[in-house]
Amino acid sequence: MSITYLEAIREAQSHALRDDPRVFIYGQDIGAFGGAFKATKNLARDFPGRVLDAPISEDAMVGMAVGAAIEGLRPIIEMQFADFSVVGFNQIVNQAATLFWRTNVPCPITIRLPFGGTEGGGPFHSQSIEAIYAHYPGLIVLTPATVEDAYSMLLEAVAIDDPVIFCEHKFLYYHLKADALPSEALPIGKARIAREGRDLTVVAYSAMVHEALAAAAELSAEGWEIEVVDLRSVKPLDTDTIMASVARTGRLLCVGESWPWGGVTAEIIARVASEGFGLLDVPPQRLNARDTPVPYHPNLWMAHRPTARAIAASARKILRR
Amino acid sequence: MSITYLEAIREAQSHALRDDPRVFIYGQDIGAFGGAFKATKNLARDFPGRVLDAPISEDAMVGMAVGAAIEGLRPIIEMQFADFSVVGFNQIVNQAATLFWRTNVPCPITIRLPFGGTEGGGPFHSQSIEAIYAHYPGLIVLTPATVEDAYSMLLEAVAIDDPVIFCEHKFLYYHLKADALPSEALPIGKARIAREGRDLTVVAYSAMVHEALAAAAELSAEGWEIEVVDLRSVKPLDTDTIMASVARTGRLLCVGESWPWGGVTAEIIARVASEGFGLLDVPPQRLNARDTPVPYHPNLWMAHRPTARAIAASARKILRR
Amino acid sequence: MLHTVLDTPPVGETKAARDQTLAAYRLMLTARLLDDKYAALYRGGKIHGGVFLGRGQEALSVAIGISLKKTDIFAPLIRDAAGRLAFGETVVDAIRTYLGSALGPMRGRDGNVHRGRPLEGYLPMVSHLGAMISVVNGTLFARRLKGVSGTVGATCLGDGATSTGAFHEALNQAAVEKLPLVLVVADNQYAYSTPTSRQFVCEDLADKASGYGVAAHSVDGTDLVACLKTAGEAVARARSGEGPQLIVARLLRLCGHGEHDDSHYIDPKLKTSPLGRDCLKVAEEFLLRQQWADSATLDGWRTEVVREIEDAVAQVRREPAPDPYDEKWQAISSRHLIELHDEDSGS
Amino acid sequence: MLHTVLDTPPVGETKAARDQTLAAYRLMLTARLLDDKYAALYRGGKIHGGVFLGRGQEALSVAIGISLKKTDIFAPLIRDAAGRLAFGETVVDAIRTYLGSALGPMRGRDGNVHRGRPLEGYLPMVSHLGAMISVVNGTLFARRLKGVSGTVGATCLGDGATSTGAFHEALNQAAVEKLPLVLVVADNQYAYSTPTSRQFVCEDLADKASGYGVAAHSVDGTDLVACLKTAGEAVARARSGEGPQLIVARLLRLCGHGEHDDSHYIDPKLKTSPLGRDCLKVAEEFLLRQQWADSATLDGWRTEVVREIEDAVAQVRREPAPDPYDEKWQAISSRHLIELHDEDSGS
Ligand SMILES: Cc1ncc(C[n+]2csc(CCOP(=O)(O)OP(=O)(O)O)c2C)c(N)n1
Ligand SMILES: Cc1ncc(C[n+]2csc(CCOP(=O)(O)OP(=O)(O)O)c2C)c(N)n1
Ligand SMILES: [Mg+2]
Ligand SMILES: [Mg+2]
Repeated sequence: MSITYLEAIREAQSHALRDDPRVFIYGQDIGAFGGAFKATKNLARDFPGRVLDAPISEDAMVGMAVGAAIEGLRPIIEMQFADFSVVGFNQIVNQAATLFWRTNVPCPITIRLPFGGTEGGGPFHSQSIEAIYAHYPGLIVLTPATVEDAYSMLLEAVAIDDPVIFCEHKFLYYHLKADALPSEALPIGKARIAREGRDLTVVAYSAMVHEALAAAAELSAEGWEIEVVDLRSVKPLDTDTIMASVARTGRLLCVGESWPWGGVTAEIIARVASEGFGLLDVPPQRLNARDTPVPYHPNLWMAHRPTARAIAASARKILRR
Repeated sequence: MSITYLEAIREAQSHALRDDPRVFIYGQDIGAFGGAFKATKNLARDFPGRVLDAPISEDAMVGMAVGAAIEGLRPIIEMQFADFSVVGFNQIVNQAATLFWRTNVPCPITIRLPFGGTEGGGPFHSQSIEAIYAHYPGLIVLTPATVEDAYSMLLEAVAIDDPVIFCEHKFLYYHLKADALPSEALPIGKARIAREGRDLTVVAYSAMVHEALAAAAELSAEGWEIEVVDLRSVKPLDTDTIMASVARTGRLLCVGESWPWGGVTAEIIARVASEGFGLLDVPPQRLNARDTPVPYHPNLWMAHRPTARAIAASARKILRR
Repeated sequence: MLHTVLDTPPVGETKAARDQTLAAYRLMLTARLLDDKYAALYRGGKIHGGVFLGRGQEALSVAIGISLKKTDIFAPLIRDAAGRLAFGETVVDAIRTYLGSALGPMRGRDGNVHRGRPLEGYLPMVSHLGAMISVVNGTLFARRLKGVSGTVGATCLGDGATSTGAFHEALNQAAVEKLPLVLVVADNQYAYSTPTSRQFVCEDLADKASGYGVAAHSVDGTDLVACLKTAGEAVARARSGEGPQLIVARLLRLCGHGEHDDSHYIDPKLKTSPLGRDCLKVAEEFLLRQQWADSATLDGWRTEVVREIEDAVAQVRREPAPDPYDEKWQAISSRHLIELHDEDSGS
Repeated sequence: MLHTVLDTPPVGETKAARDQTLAAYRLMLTARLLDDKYAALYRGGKIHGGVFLGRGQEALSVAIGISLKKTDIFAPLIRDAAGRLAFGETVVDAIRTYLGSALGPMRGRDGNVHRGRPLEGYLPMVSHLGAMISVVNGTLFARRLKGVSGTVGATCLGDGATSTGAFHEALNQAAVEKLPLVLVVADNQYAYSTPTSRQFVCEDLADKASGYGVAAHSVDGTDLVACLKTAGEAVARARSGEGPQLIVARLLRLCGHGEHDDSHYIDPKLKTSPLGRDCLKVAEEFLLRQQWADSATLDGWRTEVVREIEDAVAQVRREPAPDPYDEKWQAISSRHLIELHDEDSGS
């Protein structure tokens, strides 16, 4: 048996619907059609009345989920693309994210965002906008990089009592396969050492983990041992695991597919610089996408986001210091 | 004569309307009423047909401005509170911010956001959300801290060819006074040394500049000389001025009124750590608001955001290392 | 689909109608006096931030609040002091929120009109206009999914807020899902300073209903009896499965947008027009005319309510303010996922 | 305010009508053949990303495009290949954007239907549905402020996109400002896979107009002649200062949402209903019946257009792709404010 990242997401939802009557799914074209990416294929059939097509109304979709959560349900919202979630931004950051703090009533909703770049996606179907959600208090922001995590973290996202922004990378949907679904998993909030190494810590998340691993493989041929940390969750951020890795390697490179101003890479470097300054042998570095919208043409797109080659090049510079 | 920060904003708009027929202003209650904060007082009278009340439609307000900009005009949009700008978020980050890159046609709009905390403002009238705008490519994000800058930077914002998010601090509106309007000013993109010192660089912006200056005054009584850098603009960010200051002091504290995850303080520390690592004698530190919505009650609010006292306390810790 | 209550039909001298009207009046009076008290406290500098009153909207607001059952859902807006009381809010809870008491439902974290008790079906508004409607939809959808029938969800809005995209998406969503939503629009002629002519073009906001495929009810918002009838009917129709009900009431805001606003911009002609009638006086005159109450009784009520409010204020002012050192600075409920930031300010 | 073209009125044998109809038909044909070509290129793996066709919507689309002057504003949507051509887009520009040529208007930065030339009044859509309407409002507002009169702005939308808050805010804004906006809604029965029953409840989307105080026009979207008449009237009324015009056309999408979609979910009954007629065939039959053209002429046109498209594709495929090393990675136009990031990727 072999299962893709996308199938893992479908399976997790199927599992959640089966085990917990409080779960339902709401999103555009997710019913009979099974979703733009087929992440809910057959679920409307298997769970009648609990997998519903939404109108093109992202604001109302999220508001509806918050109301259902107040009533004790556990909605999953599928945004057709992460890029469209900003139409529901107000409800996410001001309604869902503030509810618990204001009222002591938790808001267990999961918002699934198919995010990240693919060839030919262009400026409005490629965005990586985890940082704008992580900036607001009250949200959990998850970025699974593996088939196993896509499955187990989505299950956990639905189970926890807070609003979760679940960032599923569209490039990984079909490209990533595993042999089987996991039976156990690291809890949310824990990063994972995706590859051990002693020369340099590369911190990455989502699709960039695989670029980092490819870079590490390339560099190992040159004699370098790169440690790759897969964040898994960008909020909360597992500073301990990062710091422990940097303590071993003394060198840090942070890689993100989103834009350079602010974001995950800035947050990590700020934390390591202020809390683990002494661990650093050389200046910590970051690699992000370029500061423009995500381009349509693959030639441009490949130069816009960090690639294994770019990561390896940055790593070499750090290693040679 | 004495002029407040708020009056400076009004004067700048009056000046822009007078000098440039392409300028108009659009926002809720800004016409005859002169705006919720009176930032457009009498402007509708003085410039008939060019200062217009908008319906409660932040999305359409911004979209309208983009269309007018395409036609060569220079709209100023007033959001009633920064917090409500997220209703127009999609138009700001996906329409205005991408126009030039997609089409080579510039998008000279200025969006004024009355932002930041005041006593009793609460979770939805106090937000500091400069970071979410700065994260997106294509936007200029300004945060004037003085009456002079409120005036000159707003004039420059209207004059430049790109979309500007102009963050005006509501706490400064009435609290800050100057003797006269400036006749010349630093250009946008240049930070300002608000106070010179050799022991520690405190980087701040908007209202936090004044908290930092108060902390510096307090610490000078203890024999410390604190250099305070007023960023003025958070995107672009004047890394050179910051770096030069850190080169002198060897110590860095970044202060922001917004939430701790990501944001301006993370971006600055990430830059200094990666580009100016060797300049730092001790770990760079940050001070932000707490990671919750902004509280209503003044007791809580004062403990939520950084204050002069909290800045002084953080500074002492850094200075004693 | 338009149901208009053009004139005030004589209400049968049934005991039920009489009792409901009297109860509604007393709640209106309480709301008005509470508003007066907020205004006084505000002028005395005892309230942090803004104060938003419902003067002139009590009849409409109380009508919807009193038409709901305690098991229904209610998401009031800024001018709904009366409806809140009718739905069961205590005077003490209201004052606690305005004064920021640590014992209030919002614990000083949020204030003034931003209050509620979600687990009791009483939803606390966020400031962003239009944003509560879809939340009410969600509670109704959830009840249906849980197999709980007979719930109605009501929420209130101003004329200005009909210009928000949130209003549109949510009313349409309710129509598509055929939810038992009652959406009450108080067309009080202004959104802050902005007259309706800068807000919409249709003759009557009820004209919007057919475009959503929902039922519409127009009512004179200055007339308590008409409001009770209309709200009662709309709630009943929603409860019986007829889908969303849009109530549009025309009236005039008899105060500033907030207490900081002298409302000089309000057209004097409107003030002297039928829209400018004070619904509290109209209701009082009605009760006296019907001989459902005499002046002495109503004066007695006023005295009682004033005392109740004064006592509540006195009590709340002795209550503790929130203490930043005791405060849990945690925006999420999953304790194991909370990050503590070294650099947190304060303390 | 509802103007319905129920039947296809016999068009007077005036030369103008004949010429316009023939021109419109040829543009429809070009759009259809262009769409066929995209589909072929897509199947051949020559196109990156999605391909979105306008099959079945050419009559409506061409009608609005052809009714505009070159000095008007047009913001088409995904299914408007025909309207784009009618407004003056060249076949080469269209193909360049689909193939990502560096010489196209979007220079490979954006692709497929996301194209335009803003300075020529031809606005490039963002993907977010409903977002272009208020942008068109802004151009019209600007013209008015600049003292330029007589401009009309048209934009297109699907049935599904009427559920967006952006649609609501913008149509209302246009009504309040009384802008010469023509909003063309193609009710093609589906939004992606979602039938209109999950999108709205009103009988006809034109029912929404009265709630906005704007004029409405319903039209059979499969009938070119009706579409030309309706679009012409709506544009004329907008131009003469009568404010926003909402056109609602009923028709059926004769393809998948995109070329990746086999549209198996489309109700077969709809396909055989009058809505399912192919507007290109209907127009062709009309032309032949009227003897405005004979088959040979139309066949000749088809051959010419196919050649034009093939030539354009051949040309564009030889054009340079964008080069990341030459690319200016600058999202703002103020050069002095551009920050170069050391850590920029690529290169
Ligand atoms: C989305 C949004 N934009 C702006 C505001 C600021 N605001 C608060 S109340 C108000 C006017 C509301 O008018 P209306 O809806 O008519 O209600 P009324 O005050 O008349 O009861 C405005 C503009 C807001 N709360 N939310
Ligand atoms: C705000 C937003 N949400 C979701 C989408 C994804 N999306 C693209 S096209 C489409 C369906 C559009 O349906 P309709 O408006 O009827 O137009 P049609 O495709 O039928 O021409 C959807 C949901 C989007 N583009 N924008
Ligand atoms: Mg109002
Ligand atoms: Mg459609």
